[in-house]
Amino acid sequence: MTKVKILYFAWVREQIGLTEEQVELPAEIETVANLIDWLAGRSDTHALAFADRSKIRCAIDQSIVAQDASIGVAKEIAFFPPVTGG
Amino acid sequence: MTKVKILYFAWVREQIGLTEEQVELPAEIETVANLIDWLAGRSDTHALAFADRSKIRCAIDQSIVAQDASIGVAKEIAFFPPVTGG
Amino acid sequence: MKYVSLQQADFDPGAEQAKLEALSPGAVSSFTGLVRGDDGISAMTLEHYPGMTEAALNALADEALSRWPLKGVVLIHRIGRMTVGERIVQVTIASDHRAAALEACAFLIDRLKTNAPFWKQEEWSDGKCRWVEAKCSDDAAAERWDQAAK
Amino acid sequence: MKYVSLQQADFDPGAEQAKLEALSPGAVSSFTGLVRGDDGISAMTLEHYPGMTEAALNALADEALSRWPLKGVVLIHRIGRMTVGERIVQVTIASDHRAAALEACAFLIDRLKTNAPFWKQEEWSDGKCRWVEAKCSDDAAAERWDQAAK
Repeated sequence: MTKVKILYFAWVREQIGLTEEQVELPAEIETVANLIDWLAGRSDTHALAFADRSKIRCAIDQSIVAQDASIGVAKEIAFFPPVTGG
Repeated sequence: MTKVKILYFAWVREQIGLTEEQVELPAEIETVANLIDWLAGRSDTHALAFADRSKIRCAIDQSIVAQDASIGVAKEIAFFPPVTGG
Repeated sequence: MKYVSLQQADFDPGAEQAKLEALSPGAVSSFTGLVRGDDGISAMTLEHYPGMTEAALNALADEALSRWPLKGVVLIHRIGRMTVGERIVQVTIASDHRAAALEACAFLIDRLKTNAPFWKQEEWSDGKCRWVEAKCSDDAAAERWDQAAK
Repeated sequence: MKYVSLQQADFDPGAEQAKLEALSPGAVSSFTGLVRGDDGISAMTLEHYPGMTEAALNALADEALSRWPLKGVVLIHRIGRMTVGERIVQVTIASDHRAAALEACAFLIDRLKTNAPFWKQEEWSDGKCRWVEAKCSDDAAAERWDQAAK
């Protein structure tokens, strides 16, 4: 079990109803996709937020990664919609 | 014979030593190239200014034209180097 | 010279221009993005990822400085709530070269849309809110700089 | 909104920016060209073709307005003698569209170099003077807009 801080932004944050949560990751969770599956099972609002994964972006320790990326020794993992700055 | 105002700019003006001159064009002068030949014969400084015709640009009545352009009923013809604004 | 700022407060494009003119460049280019009142929008709120955003803005400014011969780069992005007509983002570039100044300015604006963790929420006068969706055209505009680098 | 000016006096880029921001656009882009002190140059004198220059500047501004969806175009070009560090030319564009603002600004700067009857003479502190020669790269930069129109 590894302790990881999960952050949520924009409508992902609103749907889940949390800005962040501390989780204990089971060892079998290797990729971002595994983590999304696991998080989606935590509550109905998590399930709703992660329903359409094509709209979910992820950053591990503040670097954007694809959903097949390995989590490794991440300390902070963030989920959010595609960015719209500028 | 047609009366035409000839204008000179930048180093063309400096070499000829005139900002403008009024000339009476002989009827056989049809194109800008003919006019350059004729002007080059007016003085040594005219000949010097028009020595390298690849460096001469022309505007007839304030529109840039090529050296094979017909003079037509032009009232104002200007000679100058390639432009360097901006 | 590099100046990157993430801030709630408004900024003054003329003051940034003056700073970069003081570097004695041949060219200063700039871009200012403002909140538009399209479809009756009354305000816009910009959320961001603290820490990552500052790093992303600095990385973009550094990339511009490494790709073009620039004398100065200013990159200011506001966060929080802004009403229609307010400024959101400012890019100002100083270079001795006209093309470098224009290209670096376009590069930063295109990449800001896709490479920095900002999310915009539009707000109407009746209190309705809507998250702005990312546009494919923004990805295309940002990607042309990848092509250009090859 | 179109503002075209050929003038001896200096101008204020910040004031032009403010005028265009007042049109409630989504984007304002700008470019300022300044006299550089390359090779020890101390000043620059801009000669022009009175009458034709004003017409050429207006035609360029009109072309930008017809090619892009713009809310405002400012085009200011100075004439006469300017010392190192002084402003020569200003283009400021307002549009609701980021790409239109950036492209129209680059278009006007590129075309100004090749389509308006200005001639620059550089001056050194020892009194030596030299007419600036036109560059092939300027023609290429201006011509890309002909290609883009096809």
